[in-house]
Amino acid sequence: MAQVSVQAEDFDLGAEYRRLCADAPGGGAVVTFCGLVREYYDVGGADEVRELRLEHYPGMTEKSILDIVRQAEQRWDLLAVRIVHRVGILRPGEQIVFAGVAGRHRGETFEAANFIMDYLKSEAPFWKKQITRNGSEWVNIRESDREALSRWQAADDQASARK
Amino acid sequence: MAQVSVQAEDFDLGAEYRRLCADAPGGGAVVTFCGLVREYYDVGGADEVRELRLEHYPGMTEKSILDIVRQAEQRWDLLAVRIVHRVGILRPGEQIVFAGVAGRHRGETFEAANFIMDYLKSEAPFWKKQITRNGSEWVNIRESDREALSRWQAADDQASARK
Amino acid sequence: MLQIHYFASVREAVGRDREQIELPGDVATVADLVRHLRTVDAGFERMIGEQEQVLVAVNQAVAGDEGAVADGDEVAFFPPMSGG
Amino acid sequence: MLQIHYFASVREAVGRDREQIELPGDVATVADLVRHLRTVDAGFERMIGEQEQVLVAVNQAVAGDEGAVADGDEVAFFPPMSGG
Repeated sequence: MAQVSVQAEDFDLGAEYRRLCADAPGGGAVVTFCGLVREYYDVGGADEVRELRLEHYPGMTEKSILDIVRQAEQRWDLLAVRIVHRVGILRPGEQIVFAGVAGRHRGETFEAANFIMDYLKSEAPFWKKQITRNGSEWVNIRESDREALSRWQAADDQASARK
Repeated sequence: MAQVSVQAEDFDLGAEYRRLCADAPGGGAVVTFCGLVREYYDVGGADEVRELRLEHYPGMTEKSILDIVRQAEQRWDLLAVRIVHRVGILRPGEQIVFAGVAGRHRGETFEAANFIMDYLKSEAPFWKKQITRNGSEWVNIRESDREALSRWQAADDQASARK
Repeated sequence: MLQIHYFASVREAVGRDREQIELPGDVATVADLVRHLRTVDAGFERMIGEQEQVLVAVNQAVAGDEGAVADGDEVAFFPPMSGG
Repeated sequence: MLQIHYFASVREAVGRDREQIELPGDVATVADLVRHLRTVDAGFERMIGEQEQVLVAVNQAVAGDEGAVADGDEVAFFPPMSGG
Protein backbone atom coordinates (compact mmCIF):
# COMPACT_ATOMS: atom_id res chain seq x y z
CA MET A 1 0.00 0.00 0.00
CA ALA A 2 1.96 3.02 -1.25
CA GLN A 3 0.70 6.54 -1.93
CA VAL A 4 2.83 9.20 -3.57
CA SER A 5 1.86 12.83 -4.11
CA VAL A 6 3.86 15.64 -5.71
CA GLN A 7 2.01 18.87 -5.05
CA ALA A 8 2.30 22.63 -4.59
CA GLU A 9 -0.10 22.64 -1.62
CA ASP A 10 1.01 22.22 1.97
CA PHE A 11 0.14 19.00 3.82
CA ASP A 12 -1.09 18.13 7.33
CA LEU A 13 1.23 15.67 9.08
CA GLY A 14 -1.49 14.58 11.52
CA ALA A 15 -3.84 13.75 8.63
CA GLU A 16 -1.10 11.88 6.75
CA TYR A 17 -0.40 9.86 9.90
CA ARG A 18 -4.06 8.97 10.35
CA ARG A 19 -4.26 7.79 6.73
CA LEU A 20 -1.16 5.64 7.23
CA CYS A 21 -2.71 4.02 10.31
CA ALA A 22 -5.96 3.40 8.43
CA ASP A 23 -3.98 1.69 5.63
CA ALA A 24 -2.03 -0.50 8.07
CA PRO A 25 -4.40 -2.31 10.43
CA GLY A 26 -2.42 -4.50 12.83
CA GLY A 27 0.71 -2.36 12.53
CA GLY A 28 2.81 -1.78 15.63
CA ALA A 29 5.04 1.06 14.53
CA VAL A 30 4.72 4.25 12.49
CA VAL A 31 7.73 6.43 11.63
CA THR A 32 7.28 9.81 9.98
CA PHE A 33 9.86 12.18 8.60
CA CYS A 34 9.14 15.80 7.75
CA GLY A 35 11.67 18.06 6.03
CA LEU A 36 11.36 21.82 6.54
CA VAL A 37 12.90 24.70 4.57
CA ARG A 38 15.99 25.81 6.48
CA GLU A 39 17.13 29.41 6.76
CA TYR A 40 20.54 28.66 5.26
CA TYR A 41 21.74 26.05 2.79
CA ASP A 42 25.30 24.85 2.36
CA VAL A 43 26.23 26.92 -0.65
CA GLY A 44 28.62 29.84 -1.11
CA GLY A 45 28.12 32.54 1.51
CA ALA A 46 25.56 32.17 4.25
CA ASP A 47 22.81 34.52 3.20
CA GLU A 48 19.44 34.04 4.77
CA VAL A 49 17.09 32.26 2.38
CA ARG A 50 14.13 34.35 1.25
CA GLU A 51 12.56 31.56 -0.74
CA LEU A 52 13.29 28.17 -2.17
CA ARG A 53 12.05 27.22 -5.64
CA LEU A 54 11.49 23.52 -6.13
CA GLU A 55 11.50 22.26 -9.69
CA HIS A 56 10.80 18.67 -10.71
CA TYR A 57 10.39 16.39 -13.74
CA PRO A 58 6.66 15.58 -13.87
CA GLY A 59 6.04 11.95 -14.63
CA MET A 60 9.55 10.76 -13.83
CA THR A 61 9.22 12.14 -10.27
CA GLU A 62 6.27 9.94 -9.35
CA LYS A 63 7.80 6.92 -11.12
CA SER A 64 11.14 7.25 -9.35
CA ILE A 65 9.54 7.72 -5.91
CA LEU A 66 7.34 4.64 -6.42
CA ASP A 67 10.42 2.73 -7.49
CA ILE A 68 12.22 3.73 -4.25
CA VAL A 69 9.19 2.64 -2.22
CA ARG A 70 9.14 -0.73 -4.05
CA GLN A 71 12.80 -1.25 -3.18
CA ALA A 72 12.03 -0.55 0.49
CA GLU A 73 9.08 -2.96 0.37
CA GLN A 74 11.38 -5.67 -0.97
CA ARG A 75 13.88 -5.14 1.84
CA TRP A 76 11.46 -4.89 4.75
CA ASP A 77 8.02 -6.15 5.70
CA LEU A 78 6.09 -2.86 5.47
CA LEU A 79 2.35 -2.31 5.81
CA ALA A 80 1.91 1.16 4.31
CA VAL A 81 4.01 4.00 2.92
CA ARG A 82 2.99 7.58 2.11
CA ILE A 83 5.20 10.18 0.47
CA VAL A 84 4.30 13.82 -0.17
CA HIS A 85 6.80 16.15 -1.86
CA ARG A 86 6.03 19.78 -2.50
CA VAL A 87 7.14 21.79 -5.51
CA GLY A 88 7.01 25.49 -6.36
CA ILE A 89 7.90 28.40 -4.12
CA LEU A 90 8.51 27.71 -0.41
CA ARG A 91 9.70 29.89 2.45
CA PRO A 92 11.92 29.13 5.49
CA GLY A 93 10.06 27.05 8.07
CA GLU A 94 7.62 25.62 5.53
CA GLN A 95 7.20 21.87 5.10
CA ILE A 96 8.89 20.43 1.97
CA VAL A 97 8.60 16.67 2.22
CA PHE A 98 6.76 14.02 4.23
CA ALA A 99 7.65 10.33 4.36
CA GLY A 100 5.60 8.00 6.54
CA VAL A 101 6.06 4.27 7.00
CA ALA A 102 3.86 1.86 8.97
CA GLY A 103 5.26 -1.55 9.86
CA ARG A 104 4.96 -4.36 12.35
CA HIS A 105 8.07 -3.61 14.36
CA ARG A 106 10.11 -0.58 15.30
CA GLY A 107 13.51 -1.46 13.85
CA GLU A 108 12.48 -2.23 10.29
CA THR A 109 10.09 0.72 10.19
CA PHE A 110 12.84 3.17 11.17
CA GLU A 111 15.26 1.63 8.67
CA ALA A 112 12.74 1.80 5.84
CA ALA A 113 11.86 5.47 6.48
CA ASN A 114 15.56 6.36 6.62
CA PHE A 115 16.27 4.40 3.41
CA ILE A 116 13.39 6.05 1.54
CA MET A 117 14.57 9.53 2.49
CA ASP A 118 18.19 8.78 1.56
CA TYR A 119 17.16 7.63 -1.91
CA LEU A 120 14.52 10.31 -2.38
CA LYS A 121 17.18 12.99 -1.86
CA SER A 122 19.50 11.55 -4.49
CA GLU A 123 17.37 9.68 -7.00
CA ALA A 124 14.09 11.55 -7.37
CA PRO A 125 14.27 14.37 -9.93
CA PHE A 126 13.83 17.45 -7.73
CA TRP A 127 16.04 20.51 -7.78
CA LYS A 128 16.17 23.36 -5.27
CA LYS A 129 17.12 26.92 -6.05
CA GLN A 130 17.54 29.30 -3.17
CA ILE A 131 16.82 32.99 -3.44
CA THR A 132 18.72 35.25 -1.03
CA ARG A 133 19.20 38.98 -0.71
CA ASN A 134 22.24 38.68 -2.99
CA GLY A 135 20.74 36.62 -5.78
CA SER A 136 19.89 33.04 -6.48
CA GLU A 137 21.80 29.78 -6.51
CA TRP A 138 21.09 26.10 -7.21
CA VAL A 139 21.53 23.93 -4.11
CA ASN A 140 23.88 20.99 -4.63
CA ILE A 141 23.50 17.58 -3.07
CA ARG A 142 25.25 17.52 0.32
CA GLU A 143 28.30 15.29 0.78
CA SER A 144 26.52 13.64 3.73
CA ASP A 145 23.64 12.71 1.38
CA ARG A 146 26.06 10.90 -0.93
CA GLU A 147 27.50 9.09 2.09
CA ALA A 148 24.04 8.13 3.33
CA LEU A 149 23.39 6.45 -0.01
CA SER A 150 26.70 4.61 -0.15
CA ARG A 151 25.94 3.17 3.30
CA TRP A 152 22.96 1.19 1.91
CA GLN A 153 24.92 0.18 -1.16
CA ALA A 154 27.82 -1.12 0.97
CA ALA A 155 25.31 -3.15 2.99
CA ASP A 156 24.02 -4.63 -0.28
CA ASP A 157 27.53 -5.50 -1.45
CA GLN A 158 28.23 -7.26 1.84
CA ALA A 159 24.97 -9.17 1.54
CA SER A 160 25.77 -10.33 -2.01
CA ALA A 161 29.35 -11.24 -1.02
CA ARG A 162 27.98 -13.52 1.69
CA LYS A 163 25.80 -15.44 -0.78
CA MET B 1 14.31 21.56 25.00
CA ALA B 2 12.89 18.24 26.20
CA GLN B 3 9.34 17.44 27.27
CA VAL B 4 8.35 14.11 28.80
CA SER B 5 4.85 13.03 29.72
CA VAL B 6 3.64 9.74 31.24
CA GLN B 7 -0.13 9.70 31.03
CA ALA B 8 -3.24 7.54 30.80
CA GLU B 9 -4.84 9.81 28.18
CA ASP B 10 -4.39 9.34 24.47
CA PHE B 11 -2.31 11.90 22.53
CA ASP B 12 -2.63 13.64 19.16
CA LEU B 13 0.42 13.07 16.95
CA GLY B 14 -0.35 16.12 14.83
CA ALA B 15 -0.46 18.36 17.92
CA GLU B 16 2.78 16.84 19.29
CA TYR B 17 4.45 17.51 15.93
CA ARG B 18 3.28 21.13 15.91
CA ARG B 19 4.66 21.65 19.44
CA LEU B 20 8.00 20.15 18.38
CA CYS B 21 8.21 22.53 15.40
CA ALA B 22 7.32 25.49 17.63
CA ASP B 23 10.15 24.48 20.03
CA ALA B 24 12.68 24.13 17.21
CA PRO B 25 12.74 27.26 15.02
CA GLY B 26 15.31 26.89 12.25
CA GLY B 27 15.11 23.10 12.29
CA GLY B 28 15.26 21.24 9.00
CA ALA B 29 14.12 17.75 10.03
CA VAL B 30 11.49 16.25 12.31
CA VAL B 31 11.26 12.49 12.94
CA THR B 32 8.37 11.00 14.87
CA PHE B 33 7.82 7.47 16.08
CA CYS B 34 4.49 6.15 17.26
CA GLY B 35 4.05 2.70 18.82
CA LEU B 36 0.63 1.06 18.59
CA VAL B 37 -0.79 -1.89 20.54
CA ARG B 38 -0.43 -4.96 18.32
CA GLU B 39 -2.95 -7.77 18.11
CA TYR B 40 -0.40 -10.40 19.10
CA TYR B 41 2.75 -10.26 21.19
CA ASP B 42 5.64 -12.70 21.05
CA VAL B 43 4.75 -14.83 24.04
CA GLY B 44 3.54 -18.41 24.37
CA GLY B 45 0.65 -19.16 22.02
CA ALA B 46 -0.69 -16.58 19.62
CA ASP B 47 -3.95 -15.53 21.18
CA GLU B 48 -5.45 -12.29 20.08
CA VAL B 49 -4.84 -9.54 22.63
CA ARG B 50 -7.98 -8.19 24.27
CA GLU B 51 -6.17 -5.55 26.25
CA LEU B 52 -2.74 -4.52 27.34
CA ARG B 53 -2.10 -3.24 30.89
CA LEU B 54 0.82 -0.88 31.17
CA GLU B 55 2.34 -0.49 34.62
CA HIS B 56 5.20 1.88 35.46
CA TYR B 57 7.29 3.18 38.35
CA PRO B 58 6.11 6.76 38.93
CA GLY B 59 9.02 9.10 39.52
CA MET B 60 11.68 6.79 38.17
CA THR B 61 9.90 6.64 34.79
CA GLU B 62 10.17 10.36 34.12
CA LYS B 63 13.75 10.47 35.47
CA SER B 64 14.94 7.60 33.31
CA ILE B 65 13.31 8.97 30.15
CA LEU B 66 14.87 12.40 30.72
CA ASP B 67 18.21 10.68 31.24
CA ILE B 68 17.86 8.88 27.89
CA VAL B 69 16.99 12.18 26.20
CA ARG B 70 20.08 13.83 27.76
CA GLN B 71 22.28 11.04 26.41
CA ALA B 72 20.82 11.60 22.93
CA GLU B 73 21.39 15.36 23.25
CA GLN B 74 25.03 14.71 24.09
CA ARG B 75 25.50 12.51 21.02
CA TRP B 76 23.70 14.65 18.48
CA ASP B 77 22.91 18.31 17.87
CA LEU B 78 19.14 18.25 18.57
CA LEU B 79 16.74 21.18 18.75
CA ALA B 80 13.75 19.65 20.55
CA VAL B 81 12.58 16.29 21.87
CA ARG B 82 9.09 15.24 23.05
CA ILE B 83 8.20 11.89 24.58
CA VAL B 84 4.72 10.73 25.57
CA HIS B 85 4.22 7.27 27.08
CA ARG B 86 0.79 6.00 28.07
CA VAL B 87 0.03 3.77 31.04
CA GLY B 88 -3.09 1.90 32.14
CA ILE B 89 -5.41 -0.21 30.01
CA LEU B 90 -4.98 -0.07 26.23
CA ARG B 91 -6.60 -2.01 23.39
CA PRO B 92 -5.21 -3.26 20.04
CA GLY B 93 -4.68 -0.41 17.59
CA GLU B 94 -4.38 2.22 20.33
CA GLN B 95 -1.35 4.48 20.55
CA ILE B 96 1.13 3.56 23.33
CA VAL B 97 4.16 5.76 22.87
CA PHE B 98 5.25 8.84 20.94
CA ALA B 99 8.83 10.00 20.44
CA GLY B 100 9.50 13.11 18.37
CA VAL B 101 12.86 14.68 17.58
CA ALA B 102 13.54 17.95 15.74
CA GLY B 103 17.05 18.60 14.44
CA ARG B 104 18.96 20.50 11.80
CA HIS B 105 19.66 17.60 9.46
CA ARG B 106 18.00 14.35 8.49
CA GLY B 107 20.64 11.79 9.45
CA GLU B 108 21.23 12.82 13.03
CA THR B 109 17.52 13.32 13.67
CA PHE B 110 16.70 9.78 12.51
CA GLU B 111 19.56 8.33 14.56
CA ALA B 112 18.50 10.19 17.71
CA ALA B 113 14.85 9.09 17.45
CA ASN B 114 15.94 5.49 16.90
CA PHE B 115 18.38 5.65 19.84
CA ILE B 116 15.75 7.12 22.18
CA MET B 117 13.25 4.37 21.33
CA ASP B 118 15.84 1.60 21.72
CA TYR B 119 16.74 2.83 25.21
CA LEU B 120 13.17 3.65 26.20
CA LYS B 121 12.17 0.03 25.52
CA SER B 122 14.89 -1.39 27.73
CA GLU B 123 15.72 1.21 30.36
CA ALA B 124 12.51 3.00 31.27
CA PRO B 125 10.50 1.20 33.98
CA PHE B 126 7.38 0.14 32.05
CA TRP B 127 5.90 -3.32 32.02
CA LYS B 128 3.23 -4.72 29.70
CA LYS B 129 0.77 -7.43 30.60
CA GLN B 130 -1.41 -8.82 27.85
CA ILE B 131 -4.89 -10.14 28.46
CA THR B 132 -6.12 -12.75 25.97
CA ARG B 133 -9.10 -15.10 25.83
CA ASN B 134 -7.00 -17.69 27.68
CA GLY B 135 -5.70 -15.54 30.51
CA SER B 136 -2.98 -13.01 31.08
CA GLU B 137 0.76 -12.94 30.64
CA TRP B 138 3.62 -10.48 31.17
CA VAL B 139 5.31 -9.50 27.91
CA ASN B 140 9.07 -10.02 27.94
CA ILE B 141 11.59 -7.82 26.19
CA ARG B 142 12.11 -9.06 22.61
CA GLU B 143 15.50 -10.45 21.62
CA SER B 144 15.63 -7.86 18.81
CA ASP B 145 15.27 -5.11 21.43
CA ARG B 146 18.33 -6.41 23.28
CA GLU B 147 20.21 -6.47 19.99
CA ALA B 148 19.12 -2.93 19.17
CA LEU B 149 20.65 -1.76 22.43
CA SER B 150 23.90 -3.65 22.01
CA ARG B 151 24.33 -2.00 18.61
CA TRP B 152 24.68 1.46 20.24
CA GLN B 153 26.92 0.08 22.94
CA ALA B 154 29.21 -1.57 20.36
CA ALA B 155 29.42 1.78 18.55
CA ASP B 156 30.47 3.38 21.84
CA ASP B 157 33.11 0.74 22.49
CA GLN B 158 34.54 1.29 19.02
CA ALA B 159 34.56 5.03 19.59
CA SER B 160 36.43 4.67 22.91
CA ALA B 161 38.87 2.17 21.39
CA ARG B 162 39.76 4.71 18.71
CA LYS B 163 40.63 7.37 21.31
CA MET C 1 13.50 2.85 57.48
CA LEU C 2 13.61 1.48 53.93
CA GLN C 3 10.75 2.02 51.52
CA ILE C 4 10.45 -1.06 49.29
CA HIS C 5 8.47 -1.19 46.03
CA TYR C 6 7.56 -4.19 43.89
CA PHE C 7 6.44 -3.96 40.27
CA ALA C 8 4.83 -6.13 37.57
CA SER C 9 5.44 -9.91 37.86
CA VAL C 10 7.62 -9.36 40.94
CA ARG C 11 4.76 -7.49 42.63
CA GLU C 12 2.34 -10.31 41.80
CA ALA C 13 4.76 -12.97 43.06
CA VAL C 14 5.48 -11.17 46.34
CA GLY C 15 1.79 -10.36 46.76
CA ARG C 16 2.12 -6.69 47.68
CA ASP C 17 3.21 -3.50 45.95
CA ARG C 18 5.16 -1.82 48.74
CA GLU C 19 6.24 -2.02 52.36
CA GLN C 20 8.41 -0.24 54.88
CA ILE C 21 11.05 -2.09 56.88
CA GLU C 22 13.63 -1.11 59.47
CA LEU C 23 17.10 -1.17 57.92
CA PRO C 24 18.77 -4.25 59.50
CA GLY C 25 22.21 -3.56 60.99
CA ASP C 26 23.98 -5.99 58.65
CA VAL C 27 22.55 -4.53 55.41
CA ALA C 28 24.85 -2.13 53.55
CA THR C 29 24.43 -3.25 49.93
CA VAL C 30 21.77 -4.55 47.53
CA ALA C 31 23.16 -8.09 47.95
CA ASP C 32 22.86 -7.79 51.75
CA LEU C 33 19.26 -6.63 51.46
CA VAL C 34 18.31 -9.47 49.09
CA ARG C 35 19.91 -12.00 51.45
CA HIS C 36 18.02 -10.48 54.40
CA LEU C 37 14.64 -10.49 52.62
CA ARG C 38 15.10 -14.10 51.40
CA THR C 39 15.67 -15.16 54.99
CA VAL C 40 12.87 -13.32 56.72
CA ASP C 41 10.22 -13.29 53.98
CA ALA C 42 8.96 -16.57 52.49
CA GLY C 43 7.06 -14.71 49.77
CA PHE C 44 10.22 -12.87 48.67
CA GLU C 45 12.21 -16.13 48.70
CA ARG C 46 9.57 -17.84 46.53
CA MET C 47 9.53 -14.86 44.13
CA ILE C 48 13.33 -15.04 43.68
CA GLY C 49 12.99 -18.74 42.87
CA GLU C 50 10.25 -18.16 40.28
CA GLN C 51 11.48 -15.07 38.44
CA GLU C 52 13.87 -15.44 35.55
CA GLN C 53 15.57 -12.12 36.26
CA VAL C 54 14.99 -9.48 38.96
CA LEU C 55 16.34 -5.93 38.67
CA VAL C 56 16.88 -3.62 41.63
CA ALA C 57 16.71 0.18 41.75
CA VAL C 58 17.98 2.23 44.68
CA ASN C 59 16.51 5.72 44.82
CA GLN C 60 15.06 5.24 41.33
CA ALA C 61 18.33 4.28 39.61
CA VAL C 62 19.14 0.68 38.62
CA ALA C 63 21.82 -0.71 40.96
CA GLY C 64 24.01 -3.82 40.96
CA ASP C 65 24.68 -6.25 43.83
CA GLU C 66 27.29 -3.92 45.28
CA GLY C 67 25.04 -0.83 45.19
CA ALA C 68 24.90 0.91 48.59
CA VAL C 69 21.68 0.79 50.62
CA ALA C 70 21.25 3.26 53.49
CA ASP C 71 18.56 4.35 55.91
CA GLY C 72 15.87 6.42 54.18
CA ASP C 73 16.48 4.88 50.76
CA GLU C 74 13.77 3.80 48.34
CA VAL C 75 14.48 0.33 46.91
CA ALA C 76 12.49 -1.29 44.11
CA PHE C 77 12.40 -4.84 42.73
CA PHE C 78 11.07 -5.57 39.23
CA PRO C 79 11.51 -7.73 36.13
CA PRO C 80 13.31 -6.44 32.99
CA MET C 81 11.49 -3.49 31.46
CA SER C 82 9.19 -4.02 28.49
CA GLY C 83 7.86 -0.58 27.62
CA GLY C 84 7.11 1.10 24.31
CA MET D 1 11.31 12.50 -33.44
CA LEU D 2 13.00 12.88 -30.06
CA GLN D 3 11.40 14.90 -27.28
CA ILE D 4 14.19 16.59 -25.28
CA HIS D 5 13.69 18.14 -21.81
CA TYR D 6 16.07 20.33 -19.82
CA PHE D 7 15.78 20.93 -16.07
CA ALA D 8 17.16 23.25 -13.37
CA SER D 9 20.65 24.69 -14.02
CA VAL D 10 20.89 22.75 -17.30
CA ARG D 11 17.63 24.33 -18.46
CA GLU D 12 18.92 27.81 -17.58
CA ALA D 13 22.26 27.19 -19.33
CA VAL D 14 20.65 25.87 -22.52
CA GLY D 15 18.05 28.63 -22.42
CA ARG D 16 14.96 26.49 -23.08
CA ASP D 17 13.02 23.80 -21.27
CA ARG D 18 12.20 21.46 -24.14
CA GLU D 19 12.47 20.89 -27.87
CA GLN D 20 11.73 18.28 -30.52
CA ILE D 21 14.39 17.11 -32.95
CA GLU D 22 14.52 14.58 -35.76
CA LEU D 23 16.53 11.55 -34.65
CA PRO D 24 19.79 11.80 -36.67
CA GLY D 25 20.76 8.61 -38.50
CA ASP D 26 24.04 8.20 -36.60
CA VAL D 27 22.49 8.44 -33.08
CA ALA D 28 21.82 5.12 -31.34
CA THR D 29 23.03 5.83 -27.77
CA VAL D 30 23.11 8.61 -25.19
CA ALA D 31 26.77 9.26 -26.03
CA ASP D 32 25.86 9.62 -29.74
CA LEU D 33 23.10 12.08 -28.92
CA VAL D 34 25.34 14.21 -26.69
CA ARG D 35 28.00 14.29 -29.44
CA HIS D 36 25.37 15.33 -31.99
CA LEU D 37 23.90 18.11 -29.81
CA ARG D 38 27.36 19.48 -28.93
CA THR D 39 28.09 19.79 -32.66
CA VAL D 40 24.86 21.34 -33.88
CA ASP D 41 23.86 23.41 -30.82
CA ALA D 42 26.24 26.07 -29.45
CA GLY D 43 24.03 26.56 -26.35
CA PHE D 44 24.20 22.85 -25.54
CA GLU D 45 28.00 22.83 -26.06
CA ARG D 46 28.39 25.84 -23.71
CA MET D 47 26.13 24.17 -21.12
CA ILE D 48 28.28 20.99 -21.15
CA GLY D 49 31.36 23.15 -20.57
CA GLU D 50 29.81 25.01 -17.65
CA GLN D 51 28.02 22.24 -15.74
CA GLU D 52 29.94 20.19 -13.22
CA GLN D 53 27.87 17.10 -13.87
CA VAL D 54 24.97 16.40 -16.26
CA LEU D 55 22.68 13.39 -15.89
CA VAL D 56 20.59 11.93 -18.70
CA ALA D 57 17.26 10.11 -18.50
CA VAL D 58 15.77 8.17 -21.40
CA ASN D 59 12.04 7.64 -21.11
CA GLN D 60 12.15 8.87 -17.49
CA ALA D 61 14.84 6.48 -16.25
CA VAL D 62 18.45 7.59 -15.68
CA ALA D 63 20.70 6.16 -18.42
CA GLY D 64 24.47 5.89 -18.92
CA ASP D 65 26.49 6.77 -22.03
CA GLU D 66 25.64 3.44 -23.61
CA GLY D 67 21.90 3.76 -22.99
CA ALA D 68 19.88 3.20 -26.18
CA VAL D 69 18.10 6.15 -27.84
CA ALA D 70 15.42 5.43 -30.44
CA ASP D 71 12.83 7.32 -32.42
CA GLY D 72 9.91 8.43 -30.22
CA ASP D 73 11.97 8.48 -27.02
CA GLU D 74 11.83 11.20 -24.37
CA VAL D 75 15.33 12.28 -23.31
CA ALA D 76 16.06 14.65 -20.42
CA PHE D 77 19.23 16.45 -19.32
CA PHE D 78 19.62 17.74 -15.76
CA PRO D 79 22.09 18.28 -12.89
CA PRO D 80 22.31 15.86 -9.91
CA MET D 81 19.07 15.78 -7.93
CA SER D 82 18.75 17.83 -4.74
CA GLY D 83 15.25 17.15 -3.43
CA GLY D 84 13.91 16.68 0.08
